[in-house]
Amino acid sequence: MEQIPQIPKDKFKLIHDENNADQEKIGTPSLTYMQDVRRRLFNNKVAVVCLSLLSIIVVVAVLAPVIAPHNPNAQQVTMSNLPPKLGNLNIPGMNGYQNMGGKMVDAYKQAGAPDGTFYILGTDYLGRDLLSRIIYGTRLSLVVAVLATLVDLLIGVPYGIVSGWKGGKTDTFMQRIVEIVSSIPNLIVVILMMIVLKPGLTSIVIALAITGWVTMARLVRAQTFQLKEQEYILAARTLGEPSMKIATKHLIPNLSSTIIIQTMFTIPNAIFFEAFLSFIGIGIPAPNASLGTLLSDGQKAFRFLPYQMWAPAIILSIIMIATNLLGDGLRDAFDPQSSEN
Amino acid sequence: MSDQKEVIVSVKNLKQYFNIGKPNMVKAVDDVSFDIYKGETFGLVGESGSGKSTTGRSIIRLYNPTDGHIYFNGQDISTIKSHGPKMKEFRREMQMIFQDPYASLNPRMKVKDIIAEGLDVHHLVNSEDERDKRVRELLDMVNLNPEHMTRYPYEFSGGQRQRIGIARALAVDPQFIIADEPISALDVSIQAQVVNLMQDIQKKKGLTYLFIAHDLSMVKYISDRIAVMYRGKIVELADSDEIYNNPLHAYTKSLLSAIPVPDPEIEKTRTRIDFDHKRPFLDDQRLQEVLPGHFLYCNDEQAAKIKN
Amino acid sequence: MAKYILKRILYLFLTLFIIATITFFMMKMLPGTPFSNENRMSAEQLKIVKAQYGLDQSVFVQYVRYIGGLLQGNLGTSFQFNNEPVTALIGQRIVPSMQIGAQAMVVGTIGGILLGAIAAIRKNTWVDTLATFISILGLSIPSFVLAVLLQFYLAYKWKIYPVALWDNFQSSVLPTLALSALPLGTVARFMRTEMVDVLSSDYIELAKSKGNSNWKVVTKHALRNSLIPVVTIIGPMAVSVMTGSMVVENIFSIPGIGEQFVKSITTNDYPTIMGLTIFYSFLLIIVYLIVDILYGLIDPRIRLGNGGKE
Amino acid sequence: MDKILEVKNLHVDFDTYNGVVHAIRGVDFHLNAGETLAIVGESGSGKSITVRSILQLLAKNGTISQGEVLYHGDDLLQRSDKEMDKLRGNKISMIFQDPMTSLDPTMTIGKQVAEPLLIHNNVSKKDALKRAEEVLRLVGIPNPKARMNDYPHQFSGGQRQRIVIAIAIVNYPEILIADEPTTALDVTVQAQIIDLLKELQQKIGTSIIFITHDLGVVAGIADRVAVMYAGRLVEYGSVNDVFYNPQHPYTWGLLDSMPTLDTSESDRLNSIPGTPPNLLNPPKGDAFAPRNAYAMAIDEEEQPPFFKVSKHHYAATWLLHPDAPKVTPPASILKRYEKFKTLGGNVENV
Repeated sequence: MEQIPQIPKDKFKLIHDENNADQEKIGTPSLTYMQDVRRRLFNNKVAVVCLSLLSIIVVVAVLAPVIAPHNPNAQQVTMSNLPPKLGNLNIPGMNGYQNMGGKMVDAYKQAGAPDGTFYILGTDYLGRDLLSRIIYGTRLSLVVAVLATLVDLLIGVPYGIVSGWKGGKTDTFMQRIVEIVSSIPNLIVVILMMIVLKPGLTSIVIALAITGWVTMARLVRAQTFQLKEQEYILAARTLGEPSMKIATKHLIPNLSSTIIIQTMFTIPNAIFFEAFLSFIGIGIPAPNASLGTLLSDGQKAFRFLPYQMWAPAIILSIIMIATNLLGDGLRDAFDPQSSEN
Repeated sequence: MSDQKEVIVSVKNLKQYFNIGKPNMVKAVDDVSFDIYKGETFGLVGESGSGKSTTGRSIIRLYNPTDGHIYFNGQDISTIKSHGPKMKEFRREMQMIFQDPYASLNPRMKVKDIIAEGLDVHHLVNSEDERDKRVRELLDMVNLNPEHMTRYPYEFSGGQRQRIGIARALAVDPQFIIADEPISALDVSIQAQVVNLMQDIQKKKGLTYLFIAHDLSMVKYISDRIAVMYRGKIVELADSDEIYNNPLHAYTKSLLSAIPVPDPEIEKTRTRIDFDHKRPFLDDQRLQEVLPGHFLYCNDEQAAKIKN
Repeated sequence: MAKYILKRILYLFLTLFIIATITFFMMKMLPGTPFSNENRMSAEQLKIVKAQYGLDQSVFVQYVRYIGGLLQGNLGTSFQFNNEPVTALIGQRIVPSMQIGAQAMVVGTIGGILLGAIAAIRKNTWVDTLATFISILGLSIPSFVLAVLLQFYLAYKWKIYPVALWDNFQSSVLPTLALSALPLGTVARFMRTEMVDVLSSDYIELAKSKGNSNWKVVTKHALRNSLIPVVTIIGPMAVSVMTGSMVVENIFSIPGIGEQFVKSITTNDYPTIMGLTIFYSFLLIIVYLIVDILYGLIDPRIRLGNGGKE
Repeated sequence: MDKILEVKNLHVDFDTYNGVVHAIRGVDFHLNAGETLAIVGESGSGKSITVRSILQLLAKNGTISQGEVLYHGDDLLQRSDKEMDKLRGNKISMIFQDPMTSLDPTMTIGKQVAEPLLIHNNVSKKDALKRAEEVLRLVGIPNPKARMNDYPHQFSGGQRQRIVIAIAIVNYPEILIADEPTTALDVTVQAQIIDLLKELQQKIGTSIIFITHDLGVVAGIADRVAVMYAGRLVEYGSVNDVFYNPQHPYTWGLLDSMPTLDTSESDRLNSIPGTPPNLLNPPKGDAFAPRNAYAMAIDEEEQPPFFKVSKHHYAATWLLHPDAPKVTPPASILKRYEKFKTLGGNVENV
């Protein structure tokens, strides 16, 4: 400290220039909020794996008619309850052999299946190809998920925005309705709908429409309440921006993270619900396949033919786990502080 | 004196209550009257909960006043409908600068769209080129680099964001701007940037400001006249020098005595005056002119005493 | 507080009334009667039976009667199960349902709280990852899949527990496990979020700066503050346990209400469905009410009002 | 004078999503017994992190990468968390910025004030609560006996800060670290709290490290002042040295950008242009150089060392190098120099 360093004299020239444009410069590349979210999401390995798995499942489901090797509803009684067989590759558990009275027997030969016939995931008690049924079942589950999401977006989001934005008496009234709807157990609404209407996709969707939007409406309302006091919304109001414009320009873009994250939790719920209803026998009617009916059928034969339940159970669990984890990943990506501090 | 000046905003017996009829009713602004003259900076100071921000928001009609009138250029704007041509017209004349540089800009919008919001609402530009040109001019006016118009708010510092907020308000060419604690969220070294800019623009455009703040030294510096608010009422109003040199209300005195000054010698001798918050207002008191241009919330007896 | 509780109880009755009304009219919208497919009944017999159940009167009269019955605690009479009153059915079957339901709630809540708290304390370590993974599994594997797997491996293959029997505590273990997975996952995730929030709050920093050990900071300050909001999800949890109990009771052949409900659905036993619906709703609304009151009691900010005294 | 605390060459890094932030880049200072040391700086300058490092209360992603914190000559950074617990709230305690959030909302204030007593002393619960009541009275909570069982939300902001202070002083600490204790408060309440702290210092003889960004507050409370910028100290000295004989252009800028009551509207405020640097990539030379109207070529290349101004007054600016050109500070600073002379000070190096 006491020692004064030796510095060449010319270094002591004053270099300041009056133009301070430099100080206002921004060095970092410009990223939009969404680009930043995407960057964070793709840096999250778990989320990427989940997203890829879900994408594959969605693609397979969409292309079901092309990909499914058999007609999912075609019965072939002679080929009933065949174990999985993956071509002529001799993989244990996937080679068409079955334990019968303590001996491994080639079930395909026993059933008299012509050479070259194989069912990758085996067949059920009516000789229907399980793989094809799972693909179609998944497709149906995804349809339910999409419809449930639409209900969320078309009923829940506008309801929440209107309730939160209007406030006062309108809000009190709208919240009373939400309270009543949410204190009726949604399962009961669904079951009542199932009984009154015929079991099937329509009644599942109507039932979901009656109860499914409530959570979304609540979240959106709470968020809208916060947002509407934000100064940029006040600024828009002082500029004379009409309410509709404020909703589309300011509210919805800033609500998007809440909406997307909530959707990621609506999807597994809807899929679970369909499976549950089909499992107790009031969901999708036979012969159509859904993950729930496959599980229900598989459960009955689980002791002897476990593969009939394992396959749909695994697919269902993967969809559920992947959407849940992706939801978490999205939450972290949208709100980096929540995971950092 | 100020009597010859032209009044731009006149607030008459403004009341702004919340939760009316409920046990948690708040009289945020309770019978407040004052005039703001064209071209001046009118400072409104008070501590948190005094109603100063609410007053500003009522004037710009973010709230519907419970009672009283607000005249802007002689026209009563306290009763015009929230959605109508008159309101739209009014929204061009009066603008606001907000407190929080982080909350006052929509994080999902580009700077140019934020600034151009007013231009779009009032159809002040006819083409994309004209819009960009206007935004460039506005950015230049607030000393920001026009190249940054395609950036997003999070890329800017607090002071820069505050200047973007100013540019947004200026876009519609208002006559009157309410600045609601525009510098209280900024660092000391940045505050001066914003204050200087506001003064430059005022001179250039002949603007009138209502400057709301709790920092008395800055308010004194920037304002021509100051009103001190306490619990929803104006307790004292005078020229800024007069308020500082000759404070009459006990609350004003207490407030002034509490301001710390960056000078150790002054600080050594400063004595704090306590104010009794138990019964601040009495029934026979009202805001009245006790000295030329100096208004005090007091009863007639006190007023007479001071006048003599 | 008393006024608030009174208001809530009033709402409870209003909601129940609405549910009863909706249920009643939905049942009336159904085509035919539960007897129409029983060919052996002659028109005469049918008329007698209908009169017996009051089905020959106008819908409005039936409605008034039904609501009147409800007010006296009469949930109607089953068509199928020996003409027993629904209340009697519930009485016979409530014990096993309540037992596994309560056990699952307790296991799920306590397990979830511990799991969530540990994850939050060891945030961003492998412990957190593991705990998060367990809670995601709990959320993602449907209770009926879990029930089948537990039954197959723990009972059928390894013979640790009875397969499908209902006599002692042993037999309630597997259904409890299957049912508690979902509440466990839900509570653990909620608890983790709350606790992470609390742990980064200023008062935790102050508690640490007082010289509290990390353990004491957690037990004396963080835990209590994160537990208060967890109370709010007990309601929705009760719903999920109830939903799950229907299939779980079926799989394990437990003579409970859930099993009865499913049976009634498959046999179109409308009065029983109606009665059980109202019973379930009543239970849930009571749970919601208790949770709300509890929340007000344990959080001083609500109990004592929110206004700061100047 | 006794140095009871000495911080040497402190470096603190934070691991963030965007990379490592070098928040503290070599800070040295000491605290004498019985004095009040004020650390001033803008948000992000690292003042809060500096004092949190003393008690090792950093966020999880923060690490002290270098340095020593000597408490009576004993390096605290070598101590385990358990050993630190014995010191925290006992010998060294802290007051936090936001009274609205720093009290546990679900615990009565009596218990919260008694807590440090129970942790560090072998006292009964009853005695601790009795003592807590006395301390609450000492900090000016009216009717403390009745209010011991109240919860934080039942108190106003000013009262809550008094309670936070009561918690901090209940064990008569040797060192009290006050981290912006008045920033969240109204100006009249701020004045009361500052008076309270001064009074308590007299009564219990504690040494105070006071962090703030408000130079007015500093002028009223500090014996010595350290000015911080971008993770380093730029100037330190007695309160008179820093206020009347400032040497660093940043200190000039800070003092010059504040209006005083005798600044009239015709005097233009002098603002410091630009914004503080991003500490993800700290500049090579003087961090203030880009905003400095008096910057020299050397400032962009090398960090200035501390130059001695007078016995206890140092400033880190190349302007104090004997070879540097003589520059004229802003007018308001020159006025301060005048005052320094009348106070008997000696203006050197200008």
